[in-house]
Amino acid sequence: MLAIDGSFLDFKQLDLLALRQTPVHRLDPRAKVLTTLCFIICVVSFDRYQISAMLPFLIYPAVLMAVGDLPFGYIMRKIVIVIPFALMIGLFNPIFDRQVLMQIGSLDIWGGWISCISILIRAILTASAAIILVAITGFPAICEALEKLKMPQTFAVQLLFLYRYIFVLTDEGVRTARARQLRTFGKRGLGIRHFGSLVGHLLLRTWERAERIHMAMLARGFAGEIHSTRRQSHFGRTELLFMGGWISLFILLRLYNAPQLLGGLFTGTMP
Amino acid sequence: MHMADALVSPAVGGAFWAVAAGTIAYCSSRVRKDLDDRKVPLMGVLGAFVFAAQMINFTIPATGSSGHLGGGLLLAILLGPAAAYLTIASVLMVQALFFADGGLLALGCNMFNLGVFPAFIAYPFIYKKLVGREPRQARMVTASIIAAVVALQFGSLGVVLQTVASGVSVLPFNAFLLLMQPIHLGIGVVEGVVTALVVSFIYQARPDILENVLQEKPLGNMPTKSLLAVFLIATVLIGGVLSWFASENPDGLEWSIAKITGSAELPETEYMEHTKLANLQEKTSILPGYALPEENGHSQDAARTATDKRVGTSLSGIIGGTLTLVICTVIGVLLKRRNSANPQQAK
Amino acid sequence: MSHHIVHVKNLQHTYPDKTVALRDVSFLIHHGESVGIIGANGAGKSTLLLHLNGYLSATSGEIIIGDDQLSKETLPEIRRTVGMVFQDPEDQLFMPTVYDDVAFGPLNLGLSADETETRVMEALQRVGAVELRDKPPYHLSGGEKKRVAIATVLSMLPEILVLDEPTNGLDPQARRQLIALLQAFHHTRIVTSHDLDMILELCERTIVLHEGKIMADGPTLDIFNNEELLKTCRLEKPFAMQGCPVCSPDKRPLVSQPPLVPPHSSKPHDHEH
Amino acid sequence: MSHHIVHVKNLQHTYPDKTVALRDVSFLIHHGESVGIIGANGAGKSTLLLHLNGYLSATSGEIIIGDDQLSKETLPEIRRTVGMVFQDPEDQLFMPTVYDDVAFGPLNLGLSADETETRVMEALQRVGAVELRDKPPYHLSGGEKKRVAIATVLSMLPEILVLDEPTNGLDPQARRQLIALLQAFHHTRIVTSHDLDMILELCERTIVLHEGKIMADGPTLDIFNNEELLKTCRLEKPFAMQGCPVCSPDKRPLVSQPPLVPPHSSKPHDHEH
Ligand SMILES: Nc1ncnc2c1ncn2[C@@H]1O[C@H](COP(=O)(O)OP(=O)(O)OP(=O)(O)O)[C@@H](O)[C@H]1O
Ligand SMILES: Nc1ncnc2c1ncn2[C@@H]1O[C@H](COP(=O)(O)OP(=O)(O)OP(=O)(O)O)[C@@H](O)[C@H]1O
Ligand SMILES: [Mg+2]
Ligand SMILES: [Mg+2]
Repeated sequence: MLAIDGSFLDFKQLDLLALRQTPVHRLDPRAKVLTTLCFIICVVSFDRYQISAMLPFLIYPAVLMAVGDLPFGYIMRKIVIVIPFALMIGLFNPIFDRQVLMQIGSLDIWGGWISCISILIRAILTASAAIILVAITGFPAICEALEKLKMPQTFAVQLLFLYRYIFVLTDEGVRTARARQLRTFGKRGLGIRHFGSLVGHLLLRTWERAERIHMAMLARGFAGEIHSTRRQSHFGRTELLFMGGWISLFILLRLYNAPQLLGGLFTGTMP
Repeated sequence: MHMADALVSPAVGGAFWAVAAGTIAYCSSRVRKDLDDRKVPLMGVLGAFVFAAQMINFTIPATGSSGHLGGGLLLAILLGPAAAYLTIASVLMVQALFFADGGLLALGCNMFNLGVFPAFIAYPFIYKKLVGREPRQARMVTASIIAAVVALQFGSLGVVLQTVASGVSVLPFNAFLLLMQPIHLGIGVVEGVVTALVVSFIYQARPDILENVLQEKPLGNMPTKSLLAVFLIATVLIGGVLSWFASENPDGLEWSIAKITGSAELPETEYMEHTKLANLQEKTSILPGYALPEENGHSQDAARTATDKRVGTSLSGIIGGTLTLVICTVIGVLLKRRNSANPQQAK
Repeated sequence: MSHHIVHVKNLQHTYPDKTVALRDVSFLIHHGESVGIIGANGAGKSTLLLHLNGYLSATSGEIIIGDDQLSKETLPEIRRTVGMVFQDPEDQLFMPTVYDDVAFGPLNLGLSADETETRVMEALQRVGAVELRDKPPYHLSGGEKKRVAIATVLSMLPEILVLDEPTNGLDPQARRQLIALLQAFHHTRIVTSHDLDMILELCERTIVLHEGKIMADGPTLDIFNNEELLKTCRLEKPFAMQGCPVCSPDKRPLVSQPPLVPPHSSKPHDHEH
Repeated sequence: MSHHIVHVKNLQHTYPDKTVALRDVSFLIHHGESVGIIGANGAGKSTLLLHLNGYLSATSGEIIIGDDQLSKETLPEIRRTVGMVFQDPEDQLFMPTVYDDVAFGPLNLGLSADETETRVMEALQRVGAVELRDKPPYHLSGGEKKRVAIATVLSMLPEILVLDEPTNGLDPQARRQLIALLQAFHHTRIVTSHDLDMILELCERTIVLHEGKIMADGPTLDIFNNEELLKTCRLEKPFAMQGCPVCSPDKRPLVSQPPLVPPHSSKPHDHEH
């Protein structure tokens, strides 16, 4: 699924975005994590024929992208990559659900089409929320937030190590894949037999690296416990305002179909 | 195959979040008790290894398509169940955040499908049993393939049940099952073969790596049993209830979120929304009840009625939706411009 | 046109994350030349090498190898012509045994098992690693790995040999053997390294990269005698040219440390800095 | 007994796969000494270093650091005393930011957040990396990584600094900075490297390992002037002592290649090998 160098670079770039200094970047990560979760829950709680009521939720990614100074094209590209699976399942809807819900002129619109579009919008909204969360918070900060929200420390440490070594190991993987590719002369992929040995080598190197890291940890007095450093993040008034503001907006938008109201006003006042 | 946020309902997503979080807590305490602090970097680095390995594709014989390592079973073989589950869970979390692969709400579902089955079912009950105390290469190969197939069958069954239970997709249970299980049979065999190849490679190069885990006592069979019972019960309950719903509504049509959650939350909000709207429309709209199809409007179902009502307001929905999009974009652009005009904020 | 030239014209490369790694790089290397490419960490050396066999594709500019411009069609031929040895031999050795690894390339070229066997044995002979043929690569020492990595490339009979930091991590004698090995080849050789003494011994010509630009291209000795240039590019003279502490102990570059042991003599060289 | 000595007595180490990596190694290093340990690939250098802070335990023999014999009880204290910098900084920088990484050791020692902060900033200052404090390690350059890796150890205020191939992969200028940094320390320093020029600059005393045995132990210059010894141990003179190819082009050791460019001068040195 991941194309060799591309996804790795992508990864690095997303990580770099988190180093920017904007008002949303500076917020306590807990506020952002909780707001994002709330956003996703509100979005997916719409029933399957809903389209218009979901649209106002776009305001959240739009505002964060703007305030967080995130590159629009890049975020969009990342979202487009993940849509296919949801869409593939969604595309079955028009086949199984042919109930006519709407007519435009003589054209029957089946419920399946509507729910399929609904799935598409959900995918865009939820995926953008997740990616933007990382882009304005950074992975280590997210882990820290989750830890403060009672995630077990073992798991938090696991996430940090995983994250730290993704860069090192994917780099190793890329170089190995590259060395192989240069000697295969345009043949696609490689045979499954060679794959075993190639990945085996990679695994051996990984294992040895883990042994060296452990050595380095012991050399610095590691005794089974990772002590976290003091961090100045605190949950202040700005965070409350951010969370409170967005969450109430989400709830309002969830309860009232804003476009419907807006459109109603519009159709009603335009004779 | 990862379950996606777009297909999951809050109830299903939340339930599996709870299960996954509970399992994480359980496994974390097990790994801590294990007192083998070598595992701290090892788990992390192996998680990263899964990403690295997934970047390397191979050609699946006779098909011409390509695949890559999934890694769940391999991790279980290398680390034992509890550490493997934490590792898989962490991999899924990074995928959800960085690649939006799966999504945050569906994360619990994915941890369940891709973590619990290989670590707590396929590994202890199939792989370990088949390999026995003394690993031998031929046995490890067979055991890996069978274990991987089983893990993936369970996993894809999980995806089917969760999707159908969420009711966002209308794919009928049977059709979905017929679609997913055979595909995952293939994927499972491939995963098994790849795992077997890697495991035999490691067996030749560093047999100690594999023996350590097999000999390992605290993470072996015994303590996982109680946990397994919980999982089995949870699976049977969730699976049973959901598939009952699914077969009850074979075409999945009248089957809405309201029914699954059993709560009045959704219909109520819809009701509020529609009375308000109706009032508004009566006063303002010149197109009341636009385009209401009558031919199958005989359903008594509450959700159905709500649907019909909604349809009546679709024109204003379309207009309002377009306006909303425009407004969101404009706000975004305006904020962005102000932001980039402020030089010390842009880095 | 000339035989097996390497012609790089106005090569630019920008990584997807907008790092500009190469800016307008041009040079022409003739058949049989041995060229060193030097520069600080991050100067763009590895990036440049990866273009030569089409692993990375240029953001702009062109590359001509032999008679072919690098393009999708000529790629397999160019990859056969340009043999690339990576810095870390671990990256390059991924098959279960040394033999399999060296045979991987020829087999992919579609050679028969017999031809492959000949090629493999020849390549292993050239690097002096015949007796390793049945060993798994992970049991080799650093120097052995390096030699086998070179053999994996030689077995494809490349006309141009490209090496990224070949002496890194080798002990002095393994390094010496490697240099002798490389000197014995009559391929075109393009070598990057931070081991400037190796460049001094191996390459008549040196190209200096700095922040993705070519700062100098000429005879190796001229380059290493240009102190100004070296300083701008975060480089130094090769140690062999810095004056030996025995004969000029107080001329050690940049370090203001008293000599540790009474100097044996004190001829005044002038290799300052 | 003396303060912060490192005393290794009859150390033997056999790996589980029966590789005998160290045979009867003994030496005594005094406080403030700077000692180089050199030898071919596989000579046992890294194995030896790993004993000094108790990561590997001796098959036989004993190790005394300061006043304590290395044993299970003294291990924590010894690990604090002996600061170990590994070859690959990637292995050593495992925390999310530079600050966290440098704070890892002090926090493990049980220091308070404030004390840790002071220690961290002091250590970063000494290696000139204060401005990197909030960066994640994977965004650092090679030289920066190395300096931070040293800071992670300095923050524990070790009395003995042990470094395994510190200059590997660095460009000449980064290497130069690192050497200057190490020269400024007044800790005991024990350094292994294949970069013999660095050893020459940094260490008054050198220990030569060969196949797990100590072949020589003495003043660095004496060792590098003993050609016989170097040859047996698969080593070479540092390049700075090999005579510059400009002034003595035909005296290059082991290589029988004609000078590539007319030599500038031709003083007859006699560093033949
Ligand atoms: N995959 C990549 N994505 C983004 N930037 C990269 C990538 N690889 C290298 N770079 C950047 O491109 C520049 C040139 O890198 P390159 O690896 O070519 O340098 P180098 O001269 O080989 O350095 P070294 O001596 O450390 O090997 C550097 O700034 C580096 O950070
Ligand atoms: N984990 C291990 N298991 C078995 N043998 C080992 C292990 N590590 C090292 N050896 C062997 O022990 C010997 C000494 O290795 P060591 O790594 O100490 O050498 P070194 O002097 O550091 O070499 P280099 O210069 O290549 O770093 C070598 O023969 C090596 O193959
Ligand atoms: Mg490079
Ligand atoms: Mg070593």
